[in-house]
Amino acid sequence: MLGYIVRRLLSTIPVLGVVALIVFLLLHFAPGDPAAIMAGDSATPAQLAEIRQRLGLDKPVFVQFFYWLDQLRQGNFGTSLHSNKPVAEMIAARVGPTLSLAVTTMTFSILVAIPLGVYAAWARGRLSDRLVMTLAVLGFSTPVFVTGYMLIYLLSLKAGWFPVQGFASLASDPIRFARTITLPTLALSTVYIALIARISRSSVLEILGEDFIRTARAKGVPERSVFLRHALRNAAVPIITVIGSGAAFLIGGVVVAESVFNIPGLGRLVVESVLARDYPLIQSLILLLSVIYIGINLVIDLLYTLFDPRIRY
Amino acid sequence: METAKTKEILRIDNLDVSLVESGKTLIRDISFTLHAGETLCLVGESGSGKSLTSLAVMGLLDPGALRVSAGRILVEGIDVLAASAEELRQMRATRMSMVFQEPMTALNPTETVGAQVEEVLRVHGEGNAVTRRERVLKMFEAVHLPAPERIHASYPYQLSGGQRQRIVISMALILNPRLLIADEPTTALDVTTQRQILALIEEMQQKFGTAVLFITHDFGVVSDIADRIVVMNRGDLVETGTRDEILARPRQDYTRMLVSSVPSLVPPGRMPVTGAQILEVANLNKVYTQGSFLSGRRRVDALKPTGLTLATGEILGIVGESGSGKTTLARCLTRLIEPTGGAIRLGDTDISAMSQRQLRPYRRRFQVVFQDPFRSLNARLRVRDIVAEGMLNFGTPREEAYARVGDLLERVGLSVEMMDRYPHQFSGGQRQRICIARALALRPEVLIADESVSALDVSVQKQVLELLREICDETGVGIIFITHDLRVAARICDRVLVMQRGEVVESGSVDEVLTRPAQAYTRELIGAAPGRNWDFEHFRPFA
Amino acid sequence: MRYFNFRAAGLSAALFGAAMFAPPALANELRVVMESRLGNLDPIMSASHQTRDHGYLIYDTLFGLDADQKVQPQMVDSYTVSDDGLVYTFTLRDGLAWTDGTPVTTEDVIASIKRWGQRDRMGIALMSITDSLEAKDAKTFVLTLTSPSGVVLEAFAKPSGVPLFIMPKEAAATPFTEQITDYRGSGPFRFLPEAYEPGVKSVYVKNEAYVPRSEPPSWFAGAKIAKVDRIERIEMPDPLTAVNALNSGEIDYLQTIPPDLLPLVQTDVIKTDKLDQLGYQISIRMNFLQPPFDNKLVRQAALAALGQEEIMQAQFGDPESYQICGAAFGCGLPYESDVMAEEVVKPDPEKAKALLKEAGYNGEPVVIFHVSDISTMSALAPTIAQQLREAGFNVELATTDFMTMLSRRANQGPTSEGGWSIFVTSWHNTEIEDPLRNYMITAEGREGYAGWADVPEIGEKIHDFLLASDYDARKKIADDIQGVVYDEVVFVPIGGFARVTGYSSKVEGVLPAPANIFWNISKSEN
Amino acid sequence: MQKVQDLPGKAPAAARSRPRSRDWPVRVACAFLVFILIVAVVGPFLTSGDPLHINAANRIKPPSAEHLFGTDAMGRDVFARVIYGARTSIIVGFVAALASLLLGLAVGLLAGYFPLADATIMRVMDGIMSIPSIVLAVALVAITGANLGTVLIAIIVPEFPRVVRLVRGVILSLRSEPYVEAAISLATPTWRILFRHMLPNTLAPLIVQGSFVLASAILTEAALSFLGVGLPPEIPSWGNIMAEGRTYFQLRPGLIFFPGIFLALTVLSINLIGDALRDRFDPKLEKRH
Repeated sequence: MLGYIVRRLLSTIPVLGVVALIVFLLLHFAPGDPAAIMAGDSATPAQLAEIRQRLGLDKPVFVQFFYWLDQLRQGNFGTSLHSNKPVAEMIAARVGPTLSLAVTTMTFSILVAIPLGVYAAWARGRLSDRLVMTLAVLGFSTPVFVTGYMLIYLLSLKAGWFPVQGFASLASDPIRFARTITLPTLALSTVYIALIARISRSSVLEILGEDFIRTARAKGVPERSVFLRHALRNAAVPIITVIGSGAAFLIGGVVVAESVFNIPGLGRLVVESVLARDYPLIQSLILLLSVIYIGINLVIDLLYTLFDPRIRY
Repeated sequence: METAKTKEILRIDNLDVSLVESGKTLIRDISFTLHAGETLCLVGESGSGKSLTSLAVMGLLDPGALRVSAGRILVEGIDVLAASAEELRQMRATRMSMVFQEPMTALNPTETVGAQVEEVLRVHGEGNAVTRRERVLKMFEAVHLPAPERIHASYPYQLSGGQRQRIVISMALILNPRLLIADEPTTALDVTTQRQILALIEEMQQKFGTAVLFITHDFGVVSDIADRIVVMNRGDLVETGTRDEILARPRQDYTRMLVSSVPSLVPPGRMPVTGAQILEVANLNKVYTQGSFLSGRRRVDALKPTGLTLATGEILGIVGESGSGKTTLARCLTRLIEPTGGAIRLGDTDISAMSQRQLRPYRRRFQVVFQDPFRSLNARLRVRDIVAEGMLNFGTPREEAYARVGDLLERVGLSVEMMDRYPHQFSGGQRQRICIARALALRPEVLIADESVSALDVSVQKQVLELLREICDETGVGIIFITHDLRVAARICDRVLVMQRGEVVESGSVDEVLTRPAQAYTRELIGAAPGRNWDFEHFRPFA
Repeated sequence: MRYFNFRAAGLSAALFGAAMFAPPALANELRVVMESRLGNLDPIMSASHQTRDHGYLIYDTLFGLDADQKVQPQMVDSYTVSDDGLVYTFTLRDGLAWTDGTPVTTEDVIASIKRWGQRDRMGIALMSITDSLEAKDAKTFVLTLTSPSGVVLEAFAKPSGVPLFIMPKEAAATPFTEQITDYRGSGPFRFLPEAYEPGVKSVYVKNEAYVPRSEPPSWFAGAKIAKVDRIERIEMPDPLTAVNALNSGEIDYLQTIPPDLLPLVQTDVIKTDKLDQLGYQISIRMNFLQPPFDNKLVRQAALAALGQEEIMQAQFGDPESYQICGAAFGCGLPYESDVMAEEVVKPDPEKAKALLKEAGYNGEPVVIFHVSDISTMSALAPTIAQQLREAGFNVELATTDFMTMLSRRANQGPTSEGGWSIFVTSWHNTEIEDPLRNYMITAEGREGYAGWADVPEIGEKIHDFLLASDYDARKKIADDIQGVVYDEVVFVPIGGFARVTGYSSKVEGVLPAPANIFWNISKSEN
Repeated sequence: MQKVQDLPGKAPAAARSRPRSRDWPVRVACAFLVFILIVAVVGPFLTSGDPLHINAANRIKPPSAEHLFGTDAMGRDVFARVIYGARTSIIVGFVAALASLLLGLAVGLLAGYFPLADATIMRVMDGIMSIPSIVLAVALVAITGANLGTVLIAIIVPEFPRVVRLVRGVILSLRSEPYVEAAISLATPTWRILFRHMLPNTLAPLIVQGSFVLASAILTEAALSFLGVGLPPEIPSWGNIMAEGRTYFQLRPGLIFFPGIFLALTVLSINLIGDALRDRFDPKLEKRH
């Protein structure tokens, strides 16, 4: 198990290397010039050249790349070109809201989606199944921002139950946290619930076709137990796989949701840093998000062992 | 005991099962009875409806797709069809239970087998956690599972196929039901394991006085265990009778045909083959290495150094149970996997170390027929193009190739008009004929038939075997015939190699090996072969 | 306060504990939302208005412009000018101190002037005629010029562009191309670097050590008294969100309410005001180096094709919210001129077509940068494009964010190689009100401001303006410049607008000024 | 994985076939998609409004007879913009889906059949896939400038590795199929095995995957445009209309809802059809992740 984790971690290195290279090349062959952005409208060409030199942007691209990697190796993520703050600090300040939103969304989605999926599998072919599943498809067919604005319109503007925007951390103001996190969580969850409910339904149905389900029925196991004890547990692996790969959707959705609900998280930082051509910040952010994604999937792989004794690492 | 023995446990009257959607009936007018302590074999080829009948008894027909459209099923006098879902659930495992074909998939892979057997007791409200565990352990002992405590805590994947089937049997019998339905319970097992499981079922039956409804396609098994036999064909009940009535004096043509198709373990008696040697294999072996450098590599000898020779016009059987290395040997010979070492001399040329590109011209000379007729044909191509592919690869003009396809189809017992059809329009046996035609198209010197008749029903199997023999005799192609079934080998082969754990344990002419086996393993195999005491072809027991 | 930290889960528990004892939100705290992000904290390096307003919070200036546009001493207590107009002697007032308690000295001031003098256009002009700049003692310094100029104090009191903020000498020693990291100031508020979260918020607290002047506050002059303890500047990228936050009392002050959203403002609890009456000038420049605008006739055709009214209406809607103005140096400002202003304002497609024909225009593409991320500019380029198309131009829009536009604009190549033809920008009127500050009129060739018009005559006239002795002379020069600029079509003004600021009725003492200033603002409980 | 043969004797397995009455949502979806396609093709003839014409005097008006969906912040007709937006979304979606499929197919064939290339290719694909697609797209578009080409690339780059994976998986499993081995035994050249025996079998999963890529591409385009890093605002696309309507959402919710509903229904239809195709071709096909 430990050996497996070590091997998995080692195997992520080339992947991260690829990510780092892609991100780096992407940024450095792009037309944007951070110097111009920093100096503003009235800077002269000479002034810009001087800023560029100071930032090291005049050096060859590969020199910059290896310098960056070397710094990363030492745990130094660099300094934001724009705000002059350490990148690690800026990211750390933004992690809280994003993490809160991701955790509430994931929890809520799983709690709603799996029962929904199992229910649909149980009611397969019936109207309620069709309704749930069509709604599920609608769920991931509707962009997060459309859902978000729909919720704002109905629940904030019309009903007045929730604030239109904003974020408060759980620690500083639990009540305001609950009020501000609800709508973004709902908006993001529609996609996630849809994905998980669908996979829950189809994998439970698939498991229901397995021989051991017939065995269970033949030994007089009640239907309820057939579904929950035998089918659901065996369907767990594809379900958590989707929860893991859905994390990519979630990260993307967070970017949009943070923009809609004005939540100062990583997603908004991505957009801001991209618009400001804040190279060290963008590079670290994308790398970080990739690491999170890879990390989630590693955790998912390890979770498999919990649900399927056949999987051992 | 005598009264208990005659007690009627199962009664089926005029049963019809049909598709919910189309209303098409799949089985029609089935009636039979089963008494306590009796073993009734329900026999038929694929599609005969024997499994449907058993599922109908258990109330396990998929309600979305199938329904009982007529008839009555009584288990110990209780009408299964009239029972509520809850009553039916209560009856399962207590009055009637079932053992399925695939022990690999019949158990929940994510729970320990102990818990799964205990669940039977739990859902029927038997005892408490402690007594349940004790009962299960006792049952494990009764079905001769070694180290019951360890098995109890094992997951299915940690057990062998035979052990799993014992688990399923203990699950089925722990509440001592009066009716046990065994649906091809040994088909997926090796013969030696099959022998043991059949013995176990019989032992349990003796012990508990259970009535057994045994579903099988294998007349060998039938001849070994049946008290009475019900023969089914395409949803109809063909004939019912005692074992001897059916096997020795079948009244219906279908039954006659079916019984007489069953191969016997006694070879027909062949002349030794005197053709020139066309293939010589020496020290051929295959080693797999598993794991990575971090976890430590492990060597697995899938095939230990093996030699064989093949002459023109000869059929060489390679017989063994699963894991014996016979398929690895076949795949090495066909160079579908790379052998680790050794030589494959085709005429004068050693093809064992050639690159795939170098090998290509030699491919013409050795051809393969695979096991699964449904997957060995590209479903998107017409038969004409499938059979002509090899010829076109070797530069035969298209017109000429197509003309030869017609001849080949006729030769394998199909007709020229079938050229333009697609594979799905053919039955399994017909497809296997197409595969043979495809292989023959290149006029190979060696034909490797890897379990080529294993997936076929017994009547079709017989025809295909005859076809192969004819072709061999007619064209002089040497055939390496790989099979797990000694009876099949006995019927067709000139010589046999017996393999076990990656190596050849015995070889010789088929008569020698089957009638005077030198090795204990060979003897064990022969002893385990079902139906070896019955001469099906002549409707009589061997003397 | 952050909730989860990716370094250690344990930390969040500690933070949670700390939160139990976190002080309640201060009653005396002003929550402010500005129009766009505060990115750069160095008001000399960056000419961004957000950075400038950040500067006004924490720095002070030598002189300040008052509401009558008169230069008033601010950090300076008194000054003298020699009779030949070459020697200026300034004395700092008493009690000036940095936020760490050290006194403000002339060394700090001279270092700040020198840094500014490398960066700001007016500063550079001033330095070009500076002979020496020396400290006489800790409170007195002397500026000696090589030729007399009437705009020295105007430069020192320059309210926008790059105002001369006085920083500690340690900070001022930073090259102007690099951001300062020392945020000490001597202004009415103190910046809290540790509470600064870029893109989220920045926090200022009252500078207790600040000694205000005694005169009443007026624009950038007079008493700058901090009347709230704390200012939290929150970033809200979406204006609609911000308007809702203002209505609900989540924030107290919203720098800009888009005119279209004014109907949403709840006037019972929110006051709205055009605090900055001077407003902005929107204008365009063309690329003189590449076809088609290397041809003067084509440029004149474009000038004729454009009409201010439609463009401004498309952008701002309500006529109350914009201004039609054909003056290069702003309307209602000292150097307003009507030379050719009528032609600039009114569209004349027929004349444009005629000029195009005369110029032999062959449909060379006109590439207009379309800045999409600034809401006060988003409709400008498309409407300009529509007007040019109607006159027969072949127009392409190149969509970009403002920041990228700035860098892409540096490309002097043809449009087929990423070059451009027209860009749109806006300047505060205090940045264009005379020929010395105004970048749009400059025509210094390839080394100059984007557009690269090369009209030496303009440069000469600007120099004359610097040296001219009185207003009348300067006004005459400014009129001449406007005539040349419009004839060559160095730039075209599109119109003017002033932003509407909204603030809670709990907030009092909001002062009008051509920048957003936060001294004198107090907040009541209800 | 060993595939259990569905022999006719195991008839209950046929229970997986569904009752026909389930088909109605798919039929409605097909009808709607056809409707949108028609709108995309002939839409411009349906509306007299010019989606680009700025009418400064007629800004952010509510729906009326003249302007069915009202006007936007530049006085442009929203109905005309939504109609033209259908065309944009459909074109972007189809081009991106087609390109992702072709690229993914080419690379997937390579990776699946040639073990030497496999490891390298899959590492690169893993790398691309581990970057959240919206983030990658935002970076790509913001940095290389907003135009149709870069938006397409921004959609294709994160999308095609999924196709690569799919094709590679199919090829890998087909490699051990007896009929492919039979072809190898018949000395069939590699290219012929790839194109004649394997490629046709990737088509069904590709078509299914294609429908999901199509849906995803349309959504991504909208999301990018919404974030302000998508197509140039001048091109009417559903995402752009919504992005521009954001500020006025409270005054004119229709600026978000009209294009939003069209977008959601279109994507919904495509997904429903994709699901139906998947169920038809192979119920065990890799689930949408």
